[in-house]
Amino acid sequence: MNILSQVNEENFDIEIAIDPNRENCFCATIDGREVELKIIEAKPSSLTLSIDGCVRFYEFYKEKGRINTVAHDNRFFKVRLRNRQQDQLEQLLEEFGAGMGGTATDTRIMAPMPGKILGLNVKAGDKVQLGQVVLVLEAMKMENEISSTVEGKVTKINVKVGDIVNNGDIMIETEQL
Amino acid sequence: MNILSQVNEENFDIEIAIDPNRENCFCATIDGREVELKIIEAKPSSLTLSIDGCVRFYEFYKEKGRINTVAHDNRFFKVRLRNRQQDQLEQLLEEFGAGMGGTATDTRIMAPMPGKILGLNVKAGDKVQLGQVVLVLEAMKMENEISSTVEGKVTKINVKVGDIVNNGDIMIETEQL
Amino acid sequence: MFKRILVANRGEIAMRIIRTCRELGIESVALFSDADANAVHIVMADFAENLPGNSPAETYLNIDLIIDICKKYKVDALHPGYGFLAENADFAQACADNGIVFIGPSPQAIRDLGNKLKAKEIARAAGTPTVPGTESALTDVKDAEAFAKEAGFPLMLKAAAGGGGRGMRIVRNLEELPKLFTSCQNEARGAFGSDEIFIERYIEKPKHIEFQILADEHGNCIHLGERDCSIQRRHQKLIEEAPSPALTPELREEMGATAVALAKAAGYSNAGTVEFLLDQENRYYFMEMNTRLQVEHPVTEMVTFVDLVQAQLLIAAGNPLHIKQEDVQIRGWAFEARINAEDPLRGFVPDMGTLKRYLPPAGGGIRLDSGAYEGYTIPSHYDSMVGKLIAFARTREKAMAKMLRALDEYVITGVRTTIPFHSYVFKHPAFTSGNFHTGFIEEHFSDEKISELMSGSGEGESNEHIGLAAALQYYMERTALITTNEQQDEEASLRWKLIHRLGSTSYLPR
Amino acid sequence: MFKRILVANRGEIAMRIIRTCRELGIESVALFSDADANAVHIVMADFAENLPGNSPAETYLNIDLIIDICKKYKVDALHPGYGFLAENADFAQACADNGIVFIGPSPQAIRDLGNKLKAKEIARAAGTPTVPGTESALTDVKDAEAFAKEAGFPLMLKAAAGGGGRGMRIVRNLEELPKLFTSCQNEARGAFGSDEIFIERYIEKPKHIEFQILADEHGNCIHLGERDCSIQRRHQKLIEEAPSPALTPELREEMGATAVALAKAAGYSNAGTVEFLLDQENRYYFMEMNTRLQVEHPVTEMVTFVDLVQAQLLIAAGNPLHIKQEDVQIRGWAFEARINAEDPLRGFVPDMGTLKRYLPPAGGGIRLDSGAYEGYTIPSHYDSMVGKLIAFARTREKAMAKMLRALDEYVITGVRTTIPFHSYVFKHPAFTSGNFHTGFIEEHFSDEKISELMSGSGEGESNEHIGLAAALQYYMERTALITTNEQQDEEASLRWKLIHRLGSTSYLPR
Repeated sequence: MNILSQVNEENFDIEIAIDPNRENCFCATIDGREVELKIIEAKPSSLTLSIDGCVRFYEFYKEKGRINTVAHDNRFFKVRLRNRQQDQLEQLLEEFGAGMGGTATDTRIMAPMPGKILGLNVKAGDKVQLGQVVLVLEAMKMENEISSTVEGKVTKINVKVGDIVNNGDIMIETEQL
Repeated sequence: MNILSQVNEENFDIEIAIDPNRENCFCATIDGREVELKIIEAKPSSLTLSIDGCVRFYEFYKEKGRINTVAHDNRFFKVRLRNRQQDQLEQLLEEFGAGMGGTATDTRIMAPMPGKILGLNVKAGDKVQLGQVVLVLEAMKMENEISSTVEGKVTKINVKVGDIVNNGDIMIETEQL
Repeated sequence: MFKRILVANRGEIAMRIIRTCRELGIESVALFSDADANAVHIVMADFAENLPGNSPAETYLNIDLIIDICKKYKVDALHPGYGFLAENADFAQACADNGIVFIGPSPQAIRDLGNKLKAKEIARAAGTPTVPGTESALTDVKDAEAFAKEAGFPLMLKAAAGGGGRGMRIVRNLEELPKLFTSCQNEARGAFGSDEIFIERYIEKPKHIEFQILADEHGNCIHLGERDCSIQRRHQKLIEEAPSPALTPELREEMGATAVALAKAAGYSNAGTVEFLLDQENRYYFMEMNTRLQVEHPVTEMVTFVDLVQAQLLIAAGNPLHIKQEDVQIRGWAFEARINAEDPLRGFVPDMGTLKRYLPPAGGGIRLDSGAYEGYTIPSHYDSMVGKLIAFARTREKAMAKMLRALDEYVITGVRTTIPFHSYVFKHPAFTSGNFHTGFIEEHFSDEKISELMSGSGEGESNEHIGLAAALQYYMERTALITTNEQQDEEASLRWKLIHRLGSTSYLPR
Repeated sequence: MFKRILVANRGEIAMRIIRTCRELGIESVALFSDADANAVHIVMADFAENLPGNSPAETYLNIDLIIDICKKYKVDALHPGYGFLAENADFAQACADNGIVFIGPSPQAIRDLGNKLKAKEIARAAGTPTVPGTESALTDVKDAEAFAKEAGFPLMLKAAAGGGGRGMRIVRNLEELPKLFTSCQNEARGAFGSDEIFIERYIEKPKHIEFQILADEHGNCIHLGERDCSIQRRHQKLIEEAPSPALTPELREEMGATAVALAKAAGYSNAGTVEFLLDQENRYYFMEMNTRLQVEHPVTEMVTFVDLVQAQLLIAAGNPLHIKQEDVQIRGWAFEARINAEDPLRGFVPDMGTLKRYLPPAGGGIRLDSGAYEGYTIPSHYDSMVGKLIAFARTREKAMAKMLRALDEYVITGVRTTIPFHSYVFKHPAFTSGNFHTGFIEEHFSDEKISELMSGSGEGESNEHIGLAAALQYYMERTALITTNEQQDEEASLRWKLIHRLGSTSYLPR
């Protein structure tokens, strides 16, 4: 996924994906430079990360469902994040008004990594719960159960069994109830 | 409620009831002696209490649903508790085998204070959830919503609207599902 | 010695006092307002009594109720801490009237030294240099003008009953004098209930140097060296150190002797602090005397090894001083940084809230006087101090390095604190040089600069890591790597509280 | 000075070393096993590298991997802490071979002093009194018998490569000697890979007195006074103090000079500890020399103001000693209590688990070296130490009062700890008198006695409060005053962890 991450007005162009070969690790580049990135511990709204061997704690605060502040080292950093590859619709909405942004962002289930759809557990019209397994994705030679990141009614399914998806592809769309 | 509280083999005869006049306070005697008792803070499985002006923290550990250890001041005290007034059935069961004790204890809803039944929200055969309001009790000149302390199917209701109950009376009996 | 004392205060200073009581085998009775039911000092004390309500007037300033509790628990003595009733002569008198030893000076000494004009008079009589100014209260602006024509500008108008930086006006010329005179008089009347004001020379760019003294009831008095409290923002001390980098041993001896002479002249007993201004030419002027334990007393404790609360208790119990002047040695250097919960992005208003993550610093040479813990909610009714971080080492340089290390180590989330501000100051050349005065903050830190520090602006390298961390969290939330549920965080910090109305007879999460 | 060092250890000692590095502006690289991902030392260091796996062999003892990480981070030097590889001569050699400064003595000194027979030989050559015994390894029980006939009983059989109380047998008479000889030899072979054993006189009821020494690479060597570590259970130190109540200034000077002479004779450099037995007649005998920083080093730091880790770094960087013998002053008294997570009700096995509630003590004179925090899970793969609680005051009596106060203040729930045991010892007349020897625990504390302490038996007054608190909780659960849900507690401590198998690509509560 290609993310534009803005910290205190400074922009960083970040490319991020799961590292299939190393546990808890990610393949990441920041402004084209490779970075060693590993999750040491994850809790709700906070991460302990190793970035180039530097292990630190980051806490995330949200407003209207979007991360807008990172607490780190007793400082509070203003951040703004955009998904550049996939979220053209979202960006359009964002530009039309921040009020809609929050709603628009949390209705789609995206692929966490490249892979092949092995099974689909929901169909259009179904209600899904947060954390409910919605599909099975074959990736990295394993079957991965993909849980819903959203709560709502399924409005559209963009994939079918056998499809190949890429990192960040929108697989399922929903609407809030 | 009259409770026999055993701490490290030492027995205490304790009488306890809500104090209708003072917030968070209880009327309590220990071996006949009056004690000032107030809740400063309550969390799941722990209490910060003021006992005769001495404010301390107590943490409770259970085995098979019964409190069997109190952690206090870095020590772990073995405790055993019995309700002497009401729990004759329970005591009988206890004497027949500890294995049944755990099950037997958590199926009855008792009155927390003397009062008059103003309303009943459940009937025999209903399923009740933990925390669900099951009846309304008039006490201390207020209507008090009584929540279920148990989860299960109502087997018997011992009270009807208009009845006067005493502290510790069994009002509703249930069975586990 | 006392068997049982009542501590008429809250938070870290109550804990500080209770600790010494426990070490001496003295029982302690703590007090707590409703908002302080989560405070640690009440669990630490042998007994704790609730003061219903939350406002200071209902609780920690409630003289009648506090005296009643003293009687209920049959305490021998009462320690007032700092703030609240610590410098209230009527309260000290009420204690005496009820047979309770007030751990502090006599009501008369509190009263005399609490009035700035009276205190200056005592100082002059004791031969202590004072800032040139009018010797009695002014009622007419003409008297102020007369003084101004003689002394020149800048000048300072002060409320006699003022304190903590309130009731003061700097006057730069004759034209603005009448307007400032009236406004100072009005503030004095409104804030302190007395319109007594006076005028004196304004000392520019001074250092704030204060001497800790100990006096017993048998006429013995010593000083424990000085503290340099020049780092202030809006007259609130932020960083204190002992000794002061500005004092030579000779000047220390001279000023210390002066402070002792003044305390003796005032008939002072117990612990007290004599505050001086030190000008750019190292001339010193008596400013005021604080008749209580100071917030910043730990730096003196660290460098002298004297437990000041223990000394207070011993003195109040009628003992002669247990140390002599020649026993007092300065054995190193100590700093104190006051860590406050403040939000610089909203004009430094207190940023009260719950401490989500809390990891205090520790290790050799570090002392942290604080009532905070993970999950603690800072009540909004009192001050915004989270803790006093104290660093001690053999030299000033090492103590600064230790403080910086401890500030780096200190983790607090949930509220914004002044930690980043302190980290910046302890690296600032003007601070590390020791060559600073009370205008340090105004000179080097605009509010914008401080808010920049707090938001981490201008720190290129860490911005990159922040950007990456945020992107990872975003990536995981957007893909199916993590299931976020805004409720979970709430659940993780579930706190249960007995609800007050018995109408709903169950515990509810708040 | 070094730019960057690697700390080849974990937990509190890694934190201890990193703290000094930060204060000196030296970058640090930490290591962590999988089980230590929640440890604080990795967040405190500038960098931290994972050692995959959990067993010591895979992780903190993994020489090749550690050397590789040193190279990856281009560190100048390595600090081994205590335990793990700290006294491994091959590791010290491997560091040297790879151009990494090992912060400790030379491999040769480690090797020589690691062998008890060789160490005794060095000691004798340096004129240090040693326990009378055979001077070379025994292979035949006849040689032991010959010695026994000459020296009398009781005697002690010892493995030359042994340590930490292992590989020892007390022999009370000639009859049991052959059997014990064989079993000691077998244990030596099995545990230390060498069946070298020897026999010496058994000193009854001795004190364990050790001297801290510092030696540079230029032939300078000083001692920093002694520590009394006589309070042990099964050869594990539980409480240490500095200075020792048993030593006169003259004896201190004599033993200190002896320790320095021995270190010089061994060609020793860096920090080390010379251990002595002191018998009932105040005769001292060299026992062994530990070629590393000791667990209990903070008590020496507290009373001398010397940062031992800083001294180690300066020495390893080739600097001459920054202090001279005459600069060393003992300025007060310090105790250390090792707080372990142990369950006395199950034979003192480590009681690992998650710290549910954790409130560390603080205040003047208290130092807590610990990696624990609320919510921290003590991993079961390493030792059971929760923290080292250190109390400092000007006198032994005041330091004991301070320690007791801090023990009272320390709150840990979720695991059982030795805090109640320490509280008892610090009130015990045999301990407070200072008149105790290494048999103190066995003499005064049966396992039953300790388990009684931990369960609060015999404390009448608090039993009443416990009984009442339990009754109230019971009452509230049985009536409708509280809704208990066993799940809630779980939820409150929800911890999320990325699961390792990607097969389930979501975070799950563990």
